[in-house]
Amino acid sequence: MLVLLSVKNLKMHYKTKMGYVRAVDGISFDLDSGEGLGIVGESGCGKTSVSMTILRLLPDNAEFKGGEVLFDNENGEPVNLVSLAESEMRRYRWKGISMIFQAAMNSLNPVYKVGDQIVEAIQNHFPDTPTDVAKKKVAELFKLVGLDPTRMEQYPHQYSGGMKQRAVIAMALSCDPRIIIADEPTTALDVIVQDRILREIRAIQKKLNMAMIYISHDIAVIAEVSDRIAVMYAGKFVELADSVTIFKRPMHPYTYGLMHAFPSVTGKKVDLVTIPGEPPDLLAPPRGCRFYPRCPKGDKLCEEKDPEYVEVDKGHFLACHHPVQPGEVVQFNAE
Amino acid sequence: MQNESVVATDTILKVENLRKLFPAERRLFGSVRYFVHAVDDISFEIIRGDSLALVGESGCGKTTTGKILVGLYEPTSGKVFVEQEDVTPLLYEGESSARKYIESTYLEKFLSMSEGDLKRIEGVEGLYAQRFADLGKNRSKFIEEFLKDRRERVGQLRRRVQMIFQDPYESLNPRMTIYDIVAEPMNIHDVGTIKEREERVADILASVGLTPPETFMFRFPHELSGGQRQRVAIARALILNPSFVVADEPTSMLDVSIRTGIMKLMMKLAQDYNMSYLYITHDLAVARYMSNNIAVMYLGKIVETGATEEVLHHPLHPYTKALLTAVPIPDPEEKRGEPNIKGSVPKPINPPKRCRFYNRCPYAVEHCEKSDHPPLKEVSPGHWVACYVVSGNAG
Amino acid sequence: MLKFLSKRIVQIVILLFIYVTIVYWLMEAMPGSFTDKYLMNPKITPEIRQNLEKQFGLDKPAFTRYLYYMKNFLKLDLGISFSHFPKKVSSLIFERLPRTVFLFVTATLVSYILGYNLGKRAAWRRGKILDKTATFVGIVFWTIFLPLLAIFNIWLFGVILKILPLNQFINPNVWRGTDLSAQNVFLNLLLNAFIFLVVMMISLIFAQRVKTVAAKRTIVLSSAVVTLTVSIILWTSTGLGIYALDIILHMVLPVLTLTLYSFAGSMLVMRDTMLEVVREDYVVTAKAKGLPDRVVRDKHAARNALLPLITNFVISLGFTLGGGIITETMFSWPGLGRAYLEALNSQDTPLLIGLLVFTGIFVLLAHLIADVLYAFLDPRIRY
Amino acid sequence: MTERSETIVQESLWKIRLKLWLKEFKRNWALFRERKIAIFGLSVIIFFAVFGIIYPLYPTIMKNVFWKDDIISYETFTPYDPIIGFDPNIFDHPSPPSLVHPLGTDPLGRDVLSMVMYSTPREFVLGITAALITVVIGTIIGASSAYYGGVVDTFFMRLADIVMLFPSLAILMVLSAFIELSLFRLALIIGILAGFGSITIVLKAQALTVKVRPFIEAAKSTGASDAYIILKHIIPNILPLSFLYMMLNVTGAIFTEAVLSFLGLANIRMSWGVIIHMAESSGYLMGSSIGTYWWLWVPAGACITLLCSAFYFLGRGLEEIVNPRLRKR
Repeated sequence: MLVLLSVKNLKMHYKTKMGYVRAVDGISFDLDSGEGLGIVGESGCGKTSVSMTILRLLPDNAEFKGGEVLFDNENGEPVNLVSLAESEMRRYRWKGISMIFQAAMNSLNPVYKVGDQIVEAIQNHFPDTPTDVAKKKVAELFKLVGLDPTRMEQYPHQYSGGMKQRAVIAMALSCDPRIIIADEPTTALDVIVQDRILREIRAIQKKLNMAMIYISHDIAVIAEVSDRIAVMYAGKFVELADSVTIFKRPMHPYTYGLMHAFPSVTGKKVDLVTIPGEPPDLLAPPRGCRFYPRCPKGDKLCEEKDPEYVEVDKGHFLACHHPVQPGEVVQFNAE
Repeated sequence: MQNESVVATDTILKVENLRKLFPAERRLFGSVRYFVHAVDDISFEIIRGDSLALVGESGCGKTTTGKILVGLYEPTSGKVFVEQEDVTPLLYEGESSARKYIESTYLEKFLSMSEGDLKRIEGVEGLYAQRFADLGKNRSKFIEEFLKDRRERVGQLRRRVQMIFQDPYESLNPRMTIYDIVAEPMNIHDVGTIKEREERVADILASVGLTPPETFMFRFPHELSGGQRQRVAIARALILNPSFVVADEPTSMLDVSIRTGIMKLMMKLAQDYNMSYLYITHDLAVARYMSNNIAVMYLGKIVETGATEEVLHHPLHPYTKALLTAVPIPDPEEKRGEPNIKGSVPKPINPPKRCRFYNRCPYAVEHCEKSDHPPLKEVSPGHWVACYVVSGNAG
Repeated sequence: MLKFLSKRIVQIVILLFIYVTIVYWLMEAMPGSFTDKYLMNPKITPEIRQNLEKQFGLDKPAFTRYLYYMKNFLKLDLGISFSHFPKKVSSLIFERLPRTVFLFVTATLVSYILGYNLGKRAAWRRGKILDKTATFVGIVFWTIFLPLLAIFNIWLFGVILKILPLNQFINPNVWRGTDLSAQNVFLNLLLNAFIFLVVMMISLIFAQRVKTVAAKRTIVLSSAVVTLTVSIILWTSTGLGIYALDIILHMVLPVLTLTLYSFAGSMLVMRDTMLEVVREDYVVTAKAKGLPDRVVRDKHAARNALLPLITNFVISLGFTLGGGIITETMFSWPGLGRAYLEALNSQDTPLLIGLLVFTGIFVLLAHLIADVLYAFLDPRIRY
Repeated sequence: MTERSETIVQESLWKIRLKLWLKEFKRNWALFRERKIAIFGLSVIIFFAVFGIIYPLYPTIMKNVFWKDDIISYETFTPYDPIIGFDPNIFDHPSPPSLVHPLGTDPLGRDVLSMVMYSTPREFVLGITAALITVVIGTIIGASSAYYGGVVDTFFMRLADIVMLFPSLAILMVLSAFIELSLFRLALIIGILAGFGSITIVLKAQALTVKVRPFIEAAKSTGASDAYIILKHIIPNILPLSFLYMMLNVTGAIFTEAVLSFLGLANIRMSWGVIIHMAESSGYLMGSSIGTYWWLWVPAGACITLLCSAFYFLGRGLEEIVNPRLRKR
């Protein structure tokens, strides 16, 4: 059976004066239709680069270093997006995989009306669509995301932050994509607006049975919307499992640390974990496990050898030599 | 009388009816047509050793409040007391208005009096009169001395109140070394010799966890990570031993794995240096960890305040409730309800005379629209709410 | 918008008033009182002198004289030129203004179109060969000593290649035997160019509504060709074609020189803004929408980078006099710049003031147009 | 305490600062070196600097190598002196470039190369003085009007508007009628005119972006005075941009001087512009013989162009270091 999107050992590095920044360094995952996958990681861990690599929206200094992105294009034969010609690739953008960008505030062009920008996307992929039909479709999308269709004729600066975010979601839906990548869709918003947007995205996803990839630094946000969660650290996935497992039984010490570093509003007021040190420099990451310098469980093996990313349980992938055992309390001795 | 003595023992900061209006739109000839009511008539106090978290969404006036307290903005009205002293004229008035004040209140009177009369005046005025007489009724000398004295007092005050800023990438001057940044307050207030400054900087850097200090002292901010920069910012705020620090979302720009380290450090320093925080944040969970009192702000007003645990576990104001339900919970199995709130945050430009929360409130009744914004009422000991419906005054 | 405009106009009037005042007193400060010169000019007949004395209050003290001047200025009467006696300064300026404007508008337009296209492409393919050569060549021309470039062009095209006339406004040999005034032909030419511009603008606006790139091109190109053909037919049928051609040929070299000299300015502005715009998220979004590279570049990136360029364009139009002095001198083009130099050499103070004042008005008008254009092009600005 | 402090700061502060400055300089130099255009500009500037400095040696060398046979020249340099030179054999001149006169002679018999060389240091002095004045004025005004805002800001911005209204060349031409435009005076006037003009607006815009950054508020909240903030925080952060504009202004100043001299309006005895002016006034520039006597004006014109573009190139190269928005990712 074909999966919708299959990323295999994807590697993408940025070339700089000091050497290669290994932003995406061997990422693998599958995505089924209708599924919500969350990627969580700290700033600079390469999570945004993953999405940009899949859509091939990279700056000039980015270089592919191997791997495949297999996308099921509905006629039985998956295409490898990495090896497509640029003109071919354009057909898959937005129609196959669309994106909700990190900074929704800035992803609308200030000099065009919002409606026209969405119409442009539709007519680009379906050139035969007359403008009025496309406009009708945009009006429907606006209703779907909870915006007044009359706002189509307005410019982005006349929108509030939450409205812009909704318009961007409507734009992402405009070509009926099979996958939507949402990169920090709510970071700049206040909690109440964030809550509403998250609910809407989730509802639309369920309604249209779309596959989604959520990218965020905030585990709580990811937990609200994803079926499966991947934890990314320094250019690699360290753990991937369904969201309940990740929360109830994290096996990677980093995942464990993240779970326990999060203050809770109403739950028990527990002592928070501090992970010592800083994430590694991706120009020269540690030789062995990339988490080794900060890991309380690290030993000689971790220093020497990078753990392989394997399926340890059904659907539970892990890259760690010394997984956290059930019930174990990991002591991070920070300062 | 009794009340006064209580105040005299522990209040470290007291704010009375603070209000700040920003001009929003001007007419053709400069008169202001609309005002943004950024902070609108708020009062609170902080007892020594305690701290207060100011929570709210962006634009609710929490940062403005913090900036007023360190003298970055001048309040439109209201008073600020630091350790029982009314510092409003010191913090916000320039020297010229102080000079005018002293001239109009004292000098004109003194000049017409004889030396003997001057010596007979009592109280604060008497002290001035004494001084004036001692200076041989020299007007300019007296003013000069007065201003010098005032400058001294302003300096003292500035040293007692410090601020930590949100963005560790922007709040450090990129062209200064860590040493220069941390020592800057000493430099401004001319404290200590260069040698003493070096020692003090090394000490403080060590105590914020930048060890060994000598490896950090002569580096530039861009060579440090976000967490380290925020530590530098904390060191800088603490170098003059303030008794009170305004912390404006110091951890919101940091990653989770680093954030808790900074939070713990700040807690520890508060104990070691015996100081209080006004902790400004949008994150209720962080507020819970950082302070024992909390005040929830909405459109320039405090709508609910009390002990943190009490407010978070028994929220009364509909806005606090909505805010609490909207916080995502890092547990996929726990399903929370939908926040019970309508619409979106309006801009606080010339707000109508009614409850600020009226048009978003699911419980609003007629009384809420007819009357002014509700005053804070104590509904249980130490727990104050500004809501007609909750306090049972909805008419 | 109206409020903004009225505010801006008030500002401009105040600025103009201050400007004229400064210019006037600067001239007053020149050695040899210019009122004396007025009075001692041998060409001026006693009765005119008396008139002038009355009109400009020449026998009054300096400050009163200034008030008189301002009063006359409001009536757009700038006095009588010494060197072109008995022409009025204003009529002299109006005679020469079209020549300078035509020369410079053409050159500026060409150089901005060139700069826009080069800058856009250079930024889009940053660090590539086009970027490097365009920047290098552009800066060399931008900083070249303008007389040198002018001489070089005259030498190359006029002396070596012998395809273009050397300098001057017209070729006397061609015009011998006609009683046509060159000024009239020139004004007709100007009118023609203006009509052409308007037609192009309309067709460009019209082209915005059409979807495909090919259709856009056809509309713009065909309208250009049609207007050009019609105007050529008109010129030849009236028999004025040869004179018009003579004027146009005389314009080629100055325009070429000015274009070469100034295109780098607009190119560098365009390139720099474009480099900033390219990083904006909406450009990445446009690319992610699967739009072709050219559409992303032109419709999304360049459209936003255009805004500062427009302001720059209009304002640089305002500075025609300064640039005109050198070019017009080198090519003996009888425009405002040369008039200024002549006035300076012949100590023709009224003309000098008039020219400076006129430049000021011109620059200020350009600012106003820039503001309006900006508001028109950027929906965020609604003053 | 005291024990540890000795281990912390072993060197005096100024030594540490010097080292830091050197480190910073090296880092920027590494960035700068990648800009080939800037390196080209810098090399041309250095070439001209050397070219100008060795001028005093020029007569000595020429005397001993090429002019041995020419007795008058050998005894004195006078006939070929760039300013007072006059060759009695007037009909030999202007002579095309030869071994004796590498760039030929002018109608009076003066050596063109010596004139060009003699002018070089003057161009430097003029350009740099004018640009320095401009930048000092612009930086101080820009920083203060951004910081204080209000009336101060309005005043200086309106002033800049008015200054920008004046076509600077035209105004200088008028001024030349009643002020003797010697080199320094010219530099002063160019510098001041430019200083109150557009550069204040640019630097003020930059200072405004610095002013809103939180470290200004951080300094203010500890009680720093206005002067302290302007001097210690705002100016250091706009200084790189000021330096950049200085480079670009050198170009403008040299160009303006050249044009004024070319039109014969400046009171400067010798400069590249004057050389071309002399060629023009003696009728060798334009007219029927155009291009024939090229050595009279091409060297000077080329020098003006080269030096102007060299400073401009340098400025552009610096811009990509100073202005992070233009930097490559």
